[in-house]
Amino acid sequence: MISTVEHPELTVCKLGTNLDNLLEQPEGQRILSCIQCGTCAGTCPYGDYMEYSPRKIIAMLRRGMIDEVLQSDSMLKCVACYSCMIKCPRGIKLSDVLLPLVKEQTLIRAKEMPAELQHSLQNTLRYGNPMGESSRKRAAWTAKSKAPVPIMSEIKRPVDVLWFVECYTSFYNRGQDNSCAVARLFNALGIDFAILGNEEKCAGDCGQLTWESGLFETLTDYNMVIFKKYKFNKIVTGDPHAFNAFRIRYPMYGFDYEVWHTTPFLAEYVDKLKPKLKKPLNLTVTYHDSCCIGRRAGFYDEGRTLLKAIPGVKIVEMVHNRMNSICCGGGGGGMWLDTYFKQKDMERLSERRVKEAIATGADVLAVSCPYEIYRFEDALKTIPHEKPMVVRDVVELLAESLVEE
Amino acid sequence: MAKPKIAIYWCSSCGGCEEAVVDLAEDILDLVQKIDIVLWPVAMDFKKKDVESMSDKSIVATLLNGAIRTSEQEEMVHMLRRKSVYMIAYGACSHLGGIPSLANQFSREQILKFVYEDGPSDVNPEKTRPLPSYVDNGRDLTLPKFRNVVRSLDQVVDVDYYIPGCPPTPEITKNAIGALLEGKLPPKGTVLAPDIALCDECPRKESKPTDLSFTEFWRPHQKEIDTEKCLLAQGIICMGPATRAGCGALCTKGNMPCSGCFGPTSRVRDQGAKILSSICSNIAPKEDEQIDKVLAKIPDPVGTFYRYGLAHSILRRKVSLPTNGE
Amino acid sequence: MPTTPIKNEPVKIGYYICHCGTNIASVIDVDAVAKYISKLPNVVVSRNYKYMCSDPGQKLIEDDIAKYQLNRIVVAACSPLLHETTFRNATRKGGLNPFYFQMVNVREHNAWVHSDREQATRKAIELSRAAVERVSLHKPLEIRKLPINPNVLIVGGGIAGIHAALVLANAGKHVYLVEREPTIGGHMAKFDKTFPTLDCAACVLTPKMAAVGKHPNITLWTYSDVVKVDGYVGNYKVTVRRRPRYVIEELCTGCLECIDACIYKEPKFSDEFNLGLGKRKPVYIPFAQAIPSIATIDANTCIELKTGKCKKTCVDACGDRKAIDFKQKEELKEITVGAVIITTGFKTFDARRILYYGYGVYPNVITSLEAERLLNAAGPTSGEFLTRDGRKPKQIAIIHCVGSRDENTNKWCSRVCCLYSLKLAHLIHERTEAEVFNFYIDMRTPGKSMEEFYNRVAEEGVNFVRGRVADIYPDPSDGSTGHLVVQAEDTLLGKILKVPVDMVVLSVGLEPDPASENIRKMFNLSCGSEGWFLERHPKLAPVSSFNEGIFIAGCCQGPKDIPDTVAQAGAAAAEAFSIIDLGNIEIEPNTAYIIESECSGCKSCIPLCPYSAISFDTEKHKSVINEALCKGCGTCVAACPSGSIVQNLFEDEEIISEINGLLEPIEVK
Amino acid sequence: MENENKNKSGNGNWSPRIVAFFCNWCTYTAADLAGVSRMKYAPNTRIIRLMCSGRVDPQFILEALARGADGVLIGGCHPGDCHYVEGNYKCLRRFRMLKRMLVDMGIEDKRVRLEWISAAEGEKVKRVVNEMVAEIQELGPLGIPKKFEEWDKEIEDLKHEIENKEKEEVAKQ
Repeated sequence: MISTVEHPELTVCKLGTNLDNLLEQPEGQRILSCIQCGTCAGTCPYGDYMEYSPRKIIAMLRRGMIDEVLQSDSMLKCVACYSCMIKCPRGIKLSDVLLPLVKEQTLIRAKEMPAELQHSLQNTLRYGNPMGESSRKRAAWTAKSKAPVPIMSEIKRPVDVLWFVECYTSFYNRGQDNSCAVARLFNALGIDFAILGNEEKCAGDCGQLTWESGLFETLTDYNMVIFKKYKFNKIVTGDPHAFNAFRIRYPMYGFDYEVWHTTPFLAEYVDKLKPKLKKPLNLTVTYHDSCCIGRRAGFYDEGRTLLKAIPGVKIVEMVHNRMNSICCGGGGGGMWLDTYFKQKDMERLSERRVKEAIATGADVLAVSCPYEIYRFEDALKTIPHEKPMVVRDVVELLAESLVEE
Repeated sequence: MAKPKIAIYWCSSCGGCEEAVVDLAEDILDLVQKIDIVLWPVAMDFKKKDVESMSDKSIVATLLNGAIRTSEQEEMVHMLRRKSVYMIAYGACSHLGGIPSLANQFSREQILKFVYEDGPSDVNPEKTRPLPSYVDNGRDLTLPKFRNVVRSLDQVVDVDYYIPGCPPTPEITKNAIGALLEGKLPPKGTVLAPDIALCDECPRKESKPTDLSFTEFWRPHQKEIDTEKCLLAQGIICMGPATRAGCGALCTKGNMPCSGCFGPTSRVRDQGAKILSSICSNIAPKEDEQIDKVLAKIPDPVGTFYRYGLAHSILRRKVSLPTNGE
Repeated sequence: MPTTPIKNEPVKIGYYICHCGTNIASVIDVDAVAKYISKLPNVVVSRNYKYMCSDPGQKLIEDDIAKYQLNRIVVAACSPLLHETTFRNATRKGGLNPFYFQMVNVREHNAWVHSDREQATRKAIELSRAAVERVSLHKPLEIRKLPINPNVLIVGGGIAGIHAALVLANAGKHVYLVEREPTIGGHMAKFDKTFPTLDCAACVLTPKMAAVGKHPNITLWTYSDVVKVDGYVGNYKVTVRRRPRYVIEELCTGCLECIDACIYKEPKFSDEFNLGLGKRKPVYIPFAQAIPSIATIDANTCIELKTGKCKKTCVDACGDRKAIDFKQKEELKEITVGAVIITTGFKTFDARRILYYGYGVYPNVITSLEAERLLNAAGPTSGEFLTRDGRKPKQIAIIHCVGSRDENTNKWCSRVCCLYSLKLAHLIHERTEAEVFNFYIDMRTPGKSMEEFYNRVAEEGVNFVRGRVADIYPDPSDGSTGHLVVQAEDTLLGKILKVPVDMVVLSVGLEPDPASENIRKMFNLSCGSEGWFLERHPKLAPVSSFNEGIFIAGCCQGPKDIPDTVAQAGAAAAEAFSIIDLGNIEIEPNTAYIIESECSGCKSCIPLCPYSAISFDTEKHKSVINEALCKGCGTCVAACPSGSIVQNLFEDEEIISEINGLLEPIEVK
Repeated sequence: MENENKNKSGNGNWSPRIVAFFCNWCTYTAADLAGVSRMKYAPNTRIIRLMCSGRVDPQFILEALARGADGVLIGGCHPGDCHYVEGNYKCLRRFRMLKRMLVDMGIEDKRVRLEWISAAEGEKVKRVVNEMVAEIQELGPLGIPKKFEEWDKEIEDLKHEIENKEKEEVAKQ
């Protein structure tokens, strides 16, 4: 249902698309039909801070005045939240095609790249993860896992599910909580899975959203070779950004596997999972729709379905939810632009979001993306709130409620 | 006055048509009184050269049965054409290609291979095939050329009349010869049988409902057939509606469906296409899948709808087949 | 009168290819085509001419027929759907049977869709050659005349149906007007005032409704549905289901006493007419001026009808009039009509479909139609425009294009929203003195006096913001006061606006009503991909459908305002009139017939006819086609296994000669 | 446009010839609409107007192929929308069987196509025609008339021989 193979229209554009030839392609022709309604600018979480709003960029692109746009840093403020794209009444693929291309050109022309971002991109190129951790320690987290985590290169047999773990969930503590939870859930459900272990490298979604095409292609080529080494039926990943990259951009490089994110994947098993969720949690939970799972892929109900399966969980909604959800600010390289945004005196989106979460009176802010754990936990430290609130991934809550036989 | 001369010749046929002439029974004696048979290889010892020596148009009519597949057959029909005033295609094979023309679904090589090598009763470890020419004891033996395509008579020579049927019934043969002798002939090219479909004379006709809609088909052996009721109404493919009358509905009277040997009426160009159109229009389902499910019970559409007429159908032969003998 | 053909007369064909100005000639080498065709057998004259459909063009055909004794005519020009009749008439005027004519479509199917001159010319030659081969086989035919029933059925009692009914009834024709709701009036009855004149909708509509109600030539059936349609132009047999309203129409005086007496002292149930903004009792009249002015008892809420255990105070109140009948059953009425006008109207866009506008989540986000009811003096608030919590709004946003011009919902411009949004802005501003913000993408105010109306509203001080609203959310800064923030880019300023308001009015677009889909199917109407009923020709036959005798008017055909709806309804009435007033109708002679001597009576054709035009003659043991019932589809012809059915104009040999003409090898220099 | 050019290149001068049978009410009108909308599509189809797709006699399809068409396209109203109620279903049922038979007779599946195109779908006419032209371009010519000629070559020799002999004899006399 989500494989690009079955939905060729999901492929965003042809390889080699750039700002110069964009208007000649089908995606570009959509841009020509822009009615300048301003929905994109109006919905953009950083629209207030942009010198050139997406609407204006389109207007200038059509008039051949894009160079002026590239001189400004407007596009560095795009967090690739897909909000403009999903609301665009003309169906223009802003976040998939136009904005990343503008961002790439902006970065090429920038006198100075924001240091934190540059560092992360360099790390990714060098070590295959943005934190610059040793690639040989990628699978080290499995030692922490109570449930067995088979590794492809060791088990030497085809599996049903190739679990693409990704970077945060491999190296960082809170991310490893997520991975351990997934491992327990997979085992409890009897899923035939394995991971790539140290062979895995970052899928590169952040690279593609800053349209660091060189970096992205290096990672794509690498991962494609690894995928071809093994036999499996589908790829499941807990990282919405990796999911996004596999769905949207990898097909341009010949990727044609069925791909799932853990949240919708586990939701398919909810009937099997529910009887095993025996420990009541007695929590009020508000669910944050991540951009890549929600808006970009349309999985709004799946996270909620899983939460509802946990005994004792009550769901409350934030003002902005589902397709109208506010981005945590981590996409499109935003994860490494906090300092930069702060210098520009911009509000942190994670803080804007956490305020809405606090207003619901929930105990838990549930997420389905490893970035969000960090962003929201961080934001909670700075936003005053009376009632305590914690950030948990949906899989962590599921695993907590899970009682193995 | 000399009696009119008649020739009877066979090409690719089963011999049924010869039998049909014999089936005229007493009438044949009557006939022999009126005519002179100058060539009838199956029954009488005439030689090719006897006919060759006759002058052109000296035969009133040649009744030719069988489809045309070999060069020898071609040679004979060309010669007989020349010697005859009327060339009459006698029986389904010369009329339409008949059963032999079902071979037009296969290439010459496929046929030879099956017949001489793969056939279940073949014992031919050397894979010997008939040779076009062979010298035996100094005698030069040749075989006629085996053509790629099976043809109806009119695809090889000009034909004046057609007597349909597999085989033609004595009645229809008698009437045709009668008309010939009396000189009461219709326009050239006419099929000498009623130009109306078989249902007209089928005793089951009245039992067919006016709201027939097919949900399932059966082959005759798959079902106990009601002896009174219209066969189509029982879900059995009957070619009667698309087939010329004149046989007296022999098959349907014998509790078997019409298989179409009399060929189409004069208004139809392709008997198979027409029965297909008629039957398929009247099946019940509307969705592709359900339609296909019903139609799947007609396992061999070409063999069913073109049993006697593939050579004479619009496409004549499987179009993807080679012509170079391969 | 067409001359009778002379037997065995040699075929003499006149061929004409039209330049259509430059429409055809710029792509197709018409000279080369005419030259090629002139060399074909039987072609006596082959010409090209600038405008074949003009009078001189037609005259050319007539003159050539006389001069060269032509007996077949082929014209290559536009689509036969446009000018076949024109040239048939020219053929007839020249003294030939009009069906000795064949038309070749070299404009719509050729010059307009191709740009390669060589290929287009080649195509024109092949198409023309096909026609030349075909026309030789044409036979003289008579146009059939069928008697026509003079009555008209109108489906849908909105302003379109009302107007069409009155036009026809005033002309002395009998009209059946069928409406599914308990009253006629449609959407217009719900409006407060109408743009640009600001006259009140009720003031202009209700007199017309009343006229319908008492017109001797109109049979008004409300609370009724069309359930079955049979027959053909001039003779449509229609079955109408009259749902029970449990009140005998002839006996009810509309006194309202039963409503007062209802066991429910207070209205309790959601009032459909007021879009749920008000309440009604189980026995009700939708609004004061409803036509017919007859009470209806709703079976879903009436205690007696649900349980049989009510005190039936209404029956007592009705007293001797005895109008209430709880045993009323649905009735099926069969009528015969010559023509039908479909005026089933539209549905407003369901604003819930745009999640980020918060309709259904925030009580003070309302639709424009709800705003109309709130503003209407006869509405649930007696015209007071207040927030749901009863406050007088100080700031209001009106959002244009909700469910219009949006790939995610409806792509089309709903045409009326800009103007009604202006009207609402004016009315709300006038009633509440609130500050009004109209958020629009483009201001579309075409039409007489419309731009002037826009100027007037602007001068009144309404704020116009050019920008599509991207988000509506509760004002986070002031707790739970119910204030909303409307966020949009003011694209003219290039600034993001966050406007706090008390209420938001969503100017919802118009969309095809899914409830009229079964009507569409029953009357066999086509619809576009959006679902609007398709007119026969967007310019030249805007109220005709593809079915003879069935017309469409009003918003079922596409969004339009009241003046256009009324104009279209009048046009549809006139078109219907022109058919029924003639007493008979001419039918294309493309019917099928069975050659008796050739039919074997196999009955294969009989179940295929959707019009039951084929029957089995049990004496002759053959099938026969009733020509009056045959509509000329040719399905039976294609299926006749012995080739014994012939379709006029589409005989097997004619079509096969056409195929042959298309495919013969061709050399073009 | 692209297609128009494509047809010229490749496979010599050959470009597919497609006979289309369009019903008067939906598909023929849709083709008119494509014209009115000035959509450009491949010039390889020749449309024959019938009143209903139910009129499409399988004989027409066979004749078209036998007389040199490389493909046949049938266009009718969408299911449920037939102007004559159910003519299109009848067409569909024949079509399903005919396709099977054609494949048995060596004619590739893609050469004969049935499409439901409503009067509003000018765009679909364009798409279907272009698709079909591209597909048949790929398959190459069907060329049945030429095949008939080839098939009959094998009997021509003998025929000529005999004719010549006759002529000689006549000359002798």
